[in-house]
Amino acid sequence: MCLGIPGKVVRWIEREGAFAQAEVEFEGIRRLVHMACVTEAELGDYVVVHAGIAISRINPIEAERIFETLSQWGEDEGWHTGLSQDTEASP
Amino acid sequence: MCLGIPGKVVRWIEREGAFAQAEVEFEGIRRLVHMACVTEAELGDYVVVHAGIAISRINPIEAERIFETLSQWGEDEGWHTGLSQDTEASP
Amino acid sequence: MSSNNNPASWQLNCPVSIPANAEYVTLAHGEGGRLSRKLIQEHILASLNNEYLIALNDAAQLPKIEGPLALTTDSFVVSPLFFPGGDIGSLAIFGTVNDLAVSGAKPLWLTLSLILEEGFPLAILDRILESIARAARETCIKIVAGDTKVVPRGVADGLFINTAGVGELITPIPPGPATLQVDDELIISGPIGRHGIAVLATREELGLEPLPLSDCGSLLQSVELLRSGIGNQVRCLRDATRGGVAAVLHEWAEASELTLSIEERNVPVSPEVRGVCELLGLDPLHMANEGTMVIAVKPGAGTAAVEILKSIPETATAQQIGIVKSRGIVPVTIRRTLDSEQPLDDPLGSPLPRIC
Amino acid sequence: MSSNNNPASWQLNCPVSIPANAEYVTLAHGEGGRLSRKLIQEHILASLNNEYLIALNDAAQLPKIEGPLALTTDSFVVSPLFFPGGDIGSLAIFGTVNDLAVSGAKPLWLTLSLILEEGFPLAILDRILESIARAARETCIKIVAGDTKVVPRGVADGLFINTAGVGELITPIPPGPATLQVDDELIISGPIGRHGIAVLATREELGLEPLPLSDCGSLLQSVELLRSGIGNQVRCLRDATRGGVAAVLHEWAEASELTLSIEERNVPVSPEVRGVCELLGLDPLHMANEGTMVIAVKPGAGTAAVEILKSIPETATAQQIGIVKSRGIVPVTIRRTLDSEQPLDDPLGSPLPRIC
Amino acid sequence: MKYLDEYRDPKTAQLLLDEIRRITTRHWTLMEVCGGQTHSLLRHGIAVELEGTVELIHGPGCPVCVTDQAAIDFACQLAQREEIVLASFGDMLRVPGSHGSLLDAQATGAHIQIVYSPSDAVELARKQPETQFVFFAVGFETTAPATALAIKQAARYRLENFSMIVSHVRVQPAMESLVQAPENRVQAFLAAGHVCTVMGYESYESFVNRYQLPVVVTGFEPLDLLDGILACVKQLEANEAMLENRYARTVQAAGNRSAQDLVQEIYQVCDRAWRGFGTIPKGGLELRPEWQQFDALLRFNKPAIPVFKRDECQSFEVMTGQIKPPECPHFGTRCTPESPLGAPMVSSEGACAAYYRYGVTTTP
Amino acid sequence: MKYLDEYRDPKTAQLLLDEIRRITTRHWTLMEVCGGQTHSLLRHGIAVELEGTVELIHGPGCPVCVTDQAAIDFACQLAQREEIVLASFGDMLRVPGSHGSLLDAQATGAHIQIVYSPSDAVELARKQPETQFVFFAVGFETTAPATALAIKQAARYRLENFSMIVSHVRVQPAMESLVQAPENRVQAFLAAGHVCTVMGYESYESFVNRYQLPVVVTGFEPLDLLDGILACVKQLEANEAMLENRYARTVQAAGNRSAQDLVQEIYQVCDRAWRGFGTIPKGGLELRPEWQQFDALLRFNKPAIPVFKRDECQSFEVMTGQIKPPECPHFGTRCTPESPLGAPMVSSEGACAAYYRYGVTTTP
Ligand code: SF4
Ligand code: SF4
Ligand SMILES: [Mg+2]
Ligand SMILES: [Mg+2]
Ligand SMILES: [Mg+2]
Ligand SMILES: [Mg+2]
Ligand SMILES: [Mg+2]
Ligand SMILES: [Mg+2]
Ligand SMILES: [Mg+2]
Ligand SMILES: [Mg+2]
Ligand SMILES: [Mg+2]
Ligand SMILES: [Mg+2]
Repeated sequence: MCLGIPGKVVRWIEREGAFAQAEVEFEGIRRLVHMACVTEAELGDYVVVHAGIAISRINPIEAERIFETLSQWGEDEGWHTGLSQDTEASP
Repeated sequence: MCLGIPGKVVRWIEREGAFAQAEVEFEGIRRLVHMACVTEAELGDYVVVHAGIAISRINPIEAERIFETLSQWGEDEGWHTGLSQDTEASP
Repeated sequence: MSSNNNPASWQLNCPVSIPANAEYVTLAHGEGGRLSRKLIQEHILASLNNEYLIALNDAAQLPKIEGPLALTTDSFVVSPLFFPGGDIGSLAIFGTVNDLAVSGAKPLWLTLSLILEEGFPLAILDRILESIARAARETCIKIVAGDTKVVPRGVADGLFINTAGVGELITPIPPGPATLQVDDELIISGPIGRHGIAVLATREELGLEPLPLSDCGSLLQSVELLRSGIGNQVRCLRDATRGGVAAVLHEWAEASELTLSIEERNVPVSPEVRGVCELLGLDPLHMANEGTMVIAVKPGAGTAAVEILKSIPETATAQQIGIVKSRGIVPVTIRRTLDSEQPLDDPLGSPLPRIC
Repeated sequence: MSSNNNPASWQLNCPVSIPANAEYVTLAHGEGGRLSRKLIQEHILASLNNEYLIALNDAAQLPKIEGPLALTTDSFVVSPLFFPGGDIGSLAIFGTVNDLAVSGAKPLWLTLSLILEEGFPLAILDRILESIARAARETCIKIVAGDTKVVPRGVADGLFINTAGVGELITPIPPGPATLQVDDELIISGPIGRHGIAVLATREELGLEPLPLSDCGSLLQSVELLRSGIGNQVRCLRDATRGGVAAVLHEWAEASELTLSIEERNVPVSPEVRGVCELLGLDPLHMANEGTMVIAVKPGAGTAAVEILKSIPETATAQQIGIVKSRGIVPVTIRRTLDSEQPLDDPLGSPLPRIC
Repeated sequence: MKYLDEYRDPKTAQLLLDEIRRITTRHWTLMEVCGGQTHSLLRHGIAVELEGTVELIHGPGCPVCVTDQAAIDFACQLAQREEIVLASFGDMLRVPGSHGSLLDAQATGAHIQIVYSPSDAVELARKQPETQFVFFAVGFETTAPATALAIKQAARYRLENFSMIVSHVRVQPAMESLVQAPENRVQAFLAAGHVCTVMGYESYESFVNRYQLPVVVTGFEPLDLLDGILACVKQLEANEAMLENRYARTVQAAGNRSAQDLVQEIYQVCDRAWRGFGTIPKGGLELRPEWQQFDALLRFNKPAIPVFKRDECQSFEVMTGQIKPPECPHFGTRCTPESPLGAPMVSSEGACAAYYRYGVTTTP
Repeated sequence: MKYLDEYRDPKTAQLLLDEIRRITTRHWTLMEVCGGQTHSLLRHGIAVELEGTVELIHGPGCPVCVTDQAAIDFACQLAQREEIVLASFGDMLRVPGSHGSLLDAQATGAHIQIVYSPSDAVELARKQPETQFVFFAVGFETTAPATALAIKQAARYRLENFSMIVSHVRVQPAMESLVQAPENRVQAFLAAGHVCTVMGYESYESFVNRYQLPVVVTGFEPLDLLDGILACVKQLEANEAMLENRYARTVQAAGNRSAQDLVQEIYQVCDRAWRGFGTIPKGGLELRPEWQQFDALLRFNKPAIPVFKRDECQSFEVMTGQIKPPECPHFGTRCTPESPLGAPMVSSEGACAAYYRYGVTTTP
């Protein structure tokens, strides 16, 4: 459940209150998205949109983490051991 | 104006009051006709129907008069003279 | 205004009673997936199957035709869907078969396209499909391609049908109304106005009883008899559908630039049609027919034409109704009570019942 | 609920602005009398005239065809009538021309049947007729017979169109999906789902910008190129309309009793369609196309087929998307992220936007 | 059909026609009061056959033609309202108001239901209690009993969703205003048979005496009309002015008393605007105060909608016999049944439509 | 698409899959709480690839599947009313109520409008003030901020024609009732990533401690799921029970505070009937008293409509992991997406539909 799709904030329409809205782009298609819950997003940020409202700003550093981990595995080839250390850092 | 079509009363549904109705036949087709204004009609009588209500009972004797007059003209051949006497009886 | 909130609320006038838990058409039936195929298999093919239709291709593959082709189409939007003497299904077949027949073609193949309103009861659809199948059998025509669309509730009136027909033109092809000549004779194949009156009386719930029967039926046999009997004498034929006989006469007068002249006393009108027309202030010559045609034949051929038509029950009351004259002031004239010829009006819009 | 009380209230999404005192269609335009003829003369013939249609007969009289015939029909009920990339008029022509083309026929003649809702603005009708005329010119097809019905306000959704098409089957006729063999190759002629997404986004007013363009267009040239290039290698072709590519693959799997297997990564999807599908939880393989086809060719012929298609702009992004396999448990499989083949669902009903 | 077919017998008609021609010594001008008579005279070719013998001019007797434009506008306006269905005789649907006809309104979303009888509208209201049904009550004294009965039935059913736009008109005041006009050239009247069926013809006694013009109550079939014309011509030739009843199979001197009582109970005489004529004193019927709960005007408090009268239409001149329809500059050009400028071009009873329909496009 | 495509990379997925297989020494049973995860696991073939390694059973996380039948019946009933348009996410349209689904209701005349966002329904209400718009507010904590915002907007516009059927459900109470059941065989949870996006995951601490089961916050794309599964398996193999966040690009420990405030302002926790589960204490959200003017239940005083629950559906067993959909006796026979017996066969998130759609018709 709860289809949440990442889109890029390309234009703020209204930054405050219950009618806060921004234009958000999904692969070239734009839609007005309600931003009342993610008022801190900046232009160019990606937000997760569910049912027409943004529920989260995507953290680009966290987004890379899985690939970094995997690339480390790739480098040392004995990556299985390294995995548990890296991932258990987050919770 | 005022299309009035003769039809034959074939069945009484209700003889009294504002809802007086009879089945009236027009060349094999029957329709319920409001009879509040012609409650005296008998089965077999012809009534003139306008906008779904009977407004008159046709007098069969009067209905023949024009043909009687004309047939008299036919008989005496000098019928033009006879015409005025016959017709001026009615008003 | 209250709207139709249950599936049985169309003006069906259908003899089938619909159980409360009846199955009905849904939008998904028109979306090209599993339910579409189910509808086609279990309902449409169940009634209409033949060697061409079964392939369910994008287009039917049909054998070569020897002669030139005739091609026609009509949509059927009649309301109510069932009326005394027929239904939208038989109408959709006879209408297109008749158009091919009067054009001088042997009807061969039909396409059938349904536009269904969401919520339409499948039991009613089956009934109409059976009627289609019956009419197709009667006229020896095959339905070889089809289409089904479903539109949301409120966006169509239950069911619309389109048929397109292909026929082979058979010599002699009636040369058409532009070739009419002075003294050509005009014939009507049966009593007029029956379809228009049947539908009007049913639709408007005018409380008439018995409802007059539509003439909805095939003209194939009568056209074939005429063509085999006096084929070279026939100028043109036309089924007198919307606009009635008056519209056909006006179109022919326009095409030929002559005056068509008829006698009211010779025009066959059934007593019921007569009665309803008088009551509602309508002219039978303006009312639609769906199994009755106007025929023009060369001078002197009228009697033979009427004789031929009278030999089968469908057209037993055929009559010569008039002749073609050189062009007068008006395109179509009618002689009623007195000797003088009066203009016959070209119908304007749907005939409305009136009290004035 | 408030209803549409002015003639400009249809979901037209039409670029023509309608003046307040615009002329519109009335019931009388459909009644076969003077106004019907006026509508035909001044609007329909004004756009679509040709030597066959001008006769305005009950059926068009057409020349003899040399080969066997193909016959097809479709009704078009799209809402809105205008959508990015096309309109109901161009759709009605391309849809039927494409069905003839993918069946192996040279499209020759079309019938055109309009069901108009009372109150429909004549300016919009003219606009759609022009679009029909343009599409007919582009595909060199003649509209030779027609019909116009008008239904009362509220009984249809502005305009429905039916077209039926006649074509001449040209050897080699693609033998059809029943002849599919293991290792046959499956090709798609262009990016998928564009029509379905364009119409959905426009109709449901989802606030998307820019609206994705429909692929509404002719497949005639691409089919001709394929047939002239590798005609003997083609098993079957199908324009992937309602139900999308998934529905075509399922029909072919059913007809051949084989399994059709595709690779998601090879299926071309335009970025906009991708974006809308992700946002609304839809699968592009289920969305309708109106100018994109699936092709099956004999083993090894896929590369040649793709080459040929890539030679013209309309199909420049053609791709081989899969192959035919012996029958597995499921009729259609797709390989997505992982190596295992997953069943590809047959669409059920119209795809609905969802949040779950 | 009995009582119709025999009155259309061509041989008898020819006899009467010959007799009219035989006794006519000079040009007489008669007015058939009723549009139905106009229709029949043209449809059966009687007007043509009598050309040069008797000139027939058409009276104001087409209720469709004389219904005030403002009433049509009001009907259109109500029909446009979501909660209202306007019920009407088919006749009124094509008559142009200031902003189009009821058919035009329907084409842009208004709800209109054709009924054959006003009581049918009452039944509709009974079956659909959520919807307001407004019946457009037009017509002469002939039709008033039917609409009065509908009111009584609606009251009996205690319907709160039925009302009427009452636009009935009365024939005799219009005839009075006509003969009083300086342009009047009518020498005798064929009185409207079906109005007399309801109202009788005793009230014409004083009219005949005052204006010294023959009045002959006349029916609608060819023989009836020829018989009525013959009676008129005979009086004129004899320089007489009498009241005669040539439609005695249907009309009695006192009319239909039950029908009159019904009309009397529901309606009262009022001044009324006639289209083309202006206000005619005592020219209409309106609901009595005790029935005003059925008055659509009061129920749906009519806003003052501007009426853009189309002055080009010469309907007054046509309906008072000053010109024949083809003499109107718009006849057949700017004004046709497809696109009528005025009401007389619409109804099949309207004089202009009758002339257009029957192709009489030039003046005699 | 950025943040989607990279998480569907086949090579990386294969790496993760290999690693899961490599470290797994025995049969583990995980539950993916969210239907979206079920969908993704089947769509991308992950469940198949892991057969014999890790068993994935589907949790109660499909709001469509657990929405009470009575709420659907009420929605159908309102949609049938002439003055009401029912606005809904597309998801709810095919779910069977006692007398059919909303699509069935539409087919018999009900007015239903699909919307993508609850705020779109507010806009519709603003544009059509004559029509009552009722939004069917279903969904977990993820969706509650969107519907709460719609209420605030409607209040700001002072709309009197907007209301909601509030049928929100809460995930964690359902997980509690699940692990407390004697039949429970879940050994670790993939927590629903988007619910946690809103609510955070701190509240799972006590859950993990109480039941000693690993809980891993997990996303929806193949790499996310494989990563979450790997984390679970590693804990299980190490005999650990910890709370982990493997969806950190989107989920923060405290969740989205603004969204929580919004939900808090409009809603309060309540007991709620879950379809298939019965009443779950604190299992839902309802409008706070100060917003009750927007409660469709109060506005259209719901009559007690009989709910004919279809007991044949084994949705409880399916959604609590006791059986897999193909083990239901009706699966694929009496119960198909064309004609579903129960809700899980309807939504593309529903476990039964997902199994049917992706052709997993036999138990592993
Ligand atoms: S022809 Fe037209 S404009 Fe002239 S009087 Fe008649 S209705 Fe009026
Ligand atoms: S297969 Fe159908 S009946 Fe069985 S649990 Fe799933 S939804 Fe319920
Ligand atoms: Mg035709
Ligand atoms: Mg025809
Ligand atoms: Mg089709
Ligand atoms: Mg309907
Ligand atoms: Mg097709
Ligand atoms: Mg196709
Ligand atoms: Mg036609
Ligand atoms: Mg519409
Ligand atoms: Mg209305
Ligand atoms: Mg409703």
